[in-house]
Amino acid sequence: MSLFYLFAALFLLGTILLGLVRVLRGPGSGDRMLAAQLFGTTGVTILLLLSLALEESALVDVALVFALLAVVAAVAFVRQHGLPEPPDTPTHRQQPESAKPKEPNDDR
Amino acid sequence: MSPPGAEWLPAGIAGLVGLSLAVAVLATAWPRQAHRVGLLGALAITAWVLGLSALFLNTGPDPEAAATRVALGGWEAPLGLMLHLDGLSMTLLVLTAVVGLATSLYSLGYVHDRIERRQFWPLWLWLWAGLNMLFLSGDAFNLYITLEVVSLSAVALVAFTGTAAAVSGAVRYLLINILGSLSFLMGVVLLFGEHGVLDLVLLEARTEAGPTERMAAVLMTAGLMLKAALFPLHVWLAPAHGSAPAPVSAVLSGLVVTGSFYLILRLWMGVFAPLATPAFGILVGMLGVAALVWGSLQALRAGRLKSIVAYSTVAQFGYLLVAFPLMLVDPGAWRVVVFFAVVHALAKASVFLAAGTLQHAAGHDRLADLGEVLRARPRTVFALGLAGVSLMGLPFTGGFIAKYLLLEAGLGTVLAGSFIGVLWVLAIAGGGLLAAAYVLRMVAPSFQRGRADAGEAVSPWMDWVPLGLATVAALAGLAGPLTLNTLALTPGAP
Amino acid sequence: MSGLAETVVHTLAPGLLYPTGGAILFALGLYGLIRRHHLVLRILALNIMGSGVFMVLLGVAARGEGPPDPVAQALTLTGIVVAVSATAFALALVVHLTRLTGHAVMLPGPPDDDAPVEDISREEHHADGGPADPPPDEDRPA
Amino acid sequence: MIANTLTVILILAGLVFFAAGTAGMLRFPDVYSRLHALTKADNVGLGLVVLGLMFQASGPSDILKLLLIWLLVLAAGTTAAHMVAQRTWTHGEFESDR
Amino acid sequence: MNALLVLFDLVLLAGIVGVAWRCLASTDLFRAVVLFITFGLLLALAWVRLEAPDIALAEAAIGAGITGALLLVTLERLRSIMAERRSGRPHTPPPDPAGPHALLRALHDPPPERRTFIPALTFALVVGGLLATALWHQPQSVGLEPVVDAHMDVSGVDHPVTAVLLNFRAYDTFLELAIVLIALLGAWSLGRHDLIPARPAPGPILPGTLRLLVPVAIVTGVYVLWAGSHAPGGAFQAGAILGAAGILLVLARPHQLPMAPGVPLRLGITAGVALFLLVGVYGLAAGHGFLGYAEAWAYPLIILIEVAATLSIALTLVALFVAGRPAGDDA
Repeated sequence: MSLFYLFAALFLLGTILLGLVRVLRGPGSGDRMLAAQLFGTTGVTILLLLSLALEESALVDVALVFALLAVVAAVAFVRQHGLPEPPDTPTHRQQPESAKPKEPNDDR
Repeated sequence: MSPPGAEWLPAGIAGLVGLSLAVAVLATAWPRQAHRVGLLGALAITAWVLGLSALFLNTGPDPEAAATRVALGGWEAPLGLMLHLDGLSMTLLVLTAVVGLATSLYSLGYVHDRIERRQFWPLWLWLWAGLNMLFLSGDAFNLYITLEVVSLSAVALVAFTGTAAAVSGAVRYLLINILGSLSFLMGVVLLFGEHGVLDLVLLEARTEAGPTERMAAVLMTAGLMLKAALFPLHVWLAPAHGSAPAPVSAVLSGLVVTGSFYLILRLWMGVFAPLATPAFGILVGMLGVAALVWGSLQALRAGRLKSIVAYSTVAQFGYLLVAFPLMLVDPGAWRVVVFFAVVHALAKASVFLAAGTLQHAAGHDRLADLGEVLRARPRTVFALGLAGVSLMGLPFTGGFIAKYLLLEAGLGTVLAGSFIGVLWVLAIAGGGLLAAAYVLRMVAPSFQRGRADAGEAVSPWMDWVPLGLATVAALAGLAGPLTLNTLALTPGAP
Repeated sequence: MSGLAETVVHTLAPGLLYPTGGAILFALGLYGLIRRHHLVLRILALNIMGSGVFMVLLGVAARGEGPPDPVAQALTLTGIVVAVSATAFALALVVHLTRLTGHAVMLPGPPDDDAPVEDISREEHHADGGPADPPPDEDRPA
Repeated sequence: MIANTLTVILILAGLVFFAAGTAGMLRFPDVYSRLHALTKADNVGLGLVVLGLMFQASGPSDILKLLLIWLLVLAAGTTAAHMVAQRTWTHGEFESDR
Repeated sequence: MNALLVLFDLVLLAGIVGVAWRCLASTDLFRAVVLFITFGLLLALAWVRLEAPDIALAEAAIGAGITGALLLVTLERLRSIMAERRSGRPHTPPPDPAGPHALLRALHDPPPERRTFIPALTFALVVGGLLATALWHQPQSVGLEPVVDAHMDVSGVDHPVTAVLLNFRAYDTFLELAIVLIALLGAWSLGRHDLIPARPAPGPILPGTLRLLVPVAIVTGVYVLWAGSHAPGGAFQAGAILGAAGILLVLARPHQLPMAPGVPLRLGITAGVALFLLVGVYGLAAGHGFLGYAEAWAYPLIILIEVAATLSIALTLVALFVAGRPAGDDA
């Protein structure tokens, strides 16, 4: 049985290495970020499979921490200033900060 | 019947570590009063170190009885950490206490802005605690950790002025420090992999001249040479020390760089003793000569006062490298090398403090236009000259005793038939002349006639502390025999 | 035939494979540190060297049949936390350096010693720790 | 014995979805379609693997922990997909190498 | 089974070295950071293969949670500083004359010139080669595992790594907490530039997710801290998890951060170090040696120290992420 888990983990590791092509080639920064997100999820799955293959129940905690913190990088990525926001984007509806004292989405 | 004070020595050692950490933690937790905590802490640590040295000296002439090992938390060597006090570390602890107290008093006057005081003092006290722990540590991995404590706080202090030159010097210094620490850590990992033990004394018993020890020796020595800015790897020193605040550059040039040299000496006398071959000694000696020549030439060429003093650090450290081959031939010479490092640290610290006072008074430290301030501030110039004289090694100063003993050891090697010894003798004598050149270059404007303008008002601390430290550096010559027989209390030294 | 497979599996045991991987990472990080000039890349190179050292340490600890050596794991944990704090401080310094000089590249070449030095003991030094008004440095071309 | 075969089947199904997710990420033309491939892989792929592993779990606490991991990955996947899509929509053309 | 494990190791190591090589060779910094995040993930798998779940937990919490976000925000700060310089704000040095795309220049490092290729390559190969040969010649030495096992009953905890960290080598752990504190003091001494550029992504998704994730992260952190005494876990992993949760909150805040209170923040970051020192000095006075515990009191004292250390590490990591001295500190 543990042979099968190890084979599955090896297969998933192969998909991660394959996915690296998108990180290297990905034209936009969004492509690279989504590839990192997929690697995070695949990493969680490999850890779960290894926890059974190596009979080490502590690896489930490691998988839990990975699942928990996968979102931090994505939120940091989005919090980027970049160039001035193009005027026609549909999400560009905020009033300038000075006009409206409170941000709507953070004081609920 | 062991001498009366002996049973208090282990508690004293652990207490010193506890006290210096307590002062640093209190200053961090209470920033508003950081400068007062710093002053009281400096006095307390200095008193504790002097008391410890008194206890240590009267535990008798036999080095085995004097060298004390304290098991932290009660766990013995292979498992737990051991603090290790012997003649070598005791001497450097006293040196750290003296220079630390002087720098703390000087900083009271130098850092007087309310906000900056809160940032300066905690970092400075952590640096001092790190140095005390570095000299007491007896475990390989613990050396890495204390080196990190010293390096990070030193880099933070170099970047303290916040100008472009200071921050870029600090970034370069930080990268080189991290590289040096990683190389040192890889050496420790190799030794741990081979012998499974981390304690230095246990390692010393187990090491022989195998491939692992050779690679570990290369990695650890290269890492420490990076941190001590010894010749081939010295490029970071001038911008970092030149642009740091005066008390920081005094401590950096005096203590932090000497600490790295202490570690090289401790490793090559203990763990890597079987690897020290004459060929290696000659190579290190050649590096020393190159450092002497290059550092002195740069010092003669530099435009700013602090740059001159920073390059003179690189040059004077050439002496310590030149002394390596002497140590291989004449086993007793290592004590002379340490004594020279002590005197150099005292003199260099007082020169940097005096340079800081002059820079504060004049608003800049370009040597060309410092004439008026030099002429108007006799006390600071006298301090600069007195410490410079000790750097040069004129008679009756500490520097003279150290260089005289070095020359003695060098001539000893020549008589013992090694012709390369002549090069060492020439290097030691020539180094003194070059030092004379750039010290006089610093002091010369005050002899010319011209306007005397005292520049900005300087706090009394900044006026008198450089003079006090310079006199201590000069009088270190009288303490020569005391220092040399303290150093003799080091077991396992050749 | 099984003898050969046995020796291959023995030599490729984690106790030897991972230390070799660690040595490769150490050398790779050293190469990257020398070659690249951008400070963030140099900080990444130092982190990769650190991971190489820890891989050697844990690889060495995993030798032998019994459970791995807990002292080595404790040292690695200490090393990782030290590496994170040194990296965070280095990144803060790099951001501050870019704020002052406009670029985050540490070009080799001799440092200019005679750059103007600000003295914090002077009056006009700002209270918030920053310099009074940063001297207008010319931008070094890329 | 039944549990083992069930686990094998479910994990193999999960692997298929992961492979599909990676293949989608590599071959799809733009960011938004790649995001679909990515989120399918971790929702269903991980879900099937977790389901398969539940049969091997020794106690209820392990089953609940596996379920929690799956829920967290779901939350992370949706948030990240939304963030990346919005970022690409507003700043995509400025940041692409092309 | 053994052959498949060796294959897994080989593929994993090839992946790690490949990712590291491409990360250092990439000219675009954002690609280097994403590759570095992947490098951290693969490294955690390597620690799992070396039977070190504690280190895998720490690598996961610190690599995925803190280093990735820190690097991305650093790139962002470099970009916004260049934008400020381009827009000619009064307090910044004159704008960079290299043209409109200076913004991306901060995140683009031209490939290094050819002449340093040969010397750097040979130097790295020599160091790597010597290191590998030294490692291959080392005998199979048994580490300190039997010694630690012999003293486990006296150490007050059941998990050997925690016993070594907080009892046998407590001095190293204390200095490690001090190093995290010194890094923060260094970052604070640079000045009060604590703004995180740009506003969070508009829309309800981010606050909604945070309301789900942050409580779970806090519960997980406390669980990992508690599990440290008998299973992999402990103060540093828990501190890193709580720190990552704090970073999530900071990232979701609007432009300006709330006025961090000066004194409580200072006491919070020094709590771990101060409590550890108090216990150490008490141990010295009570005759167990500096940082030593009486056998009966070992477990409660270790848990007390771990709680304070977790709090301090979490606060310090969030403050290092913000990397500017809070205004409250200068009040």
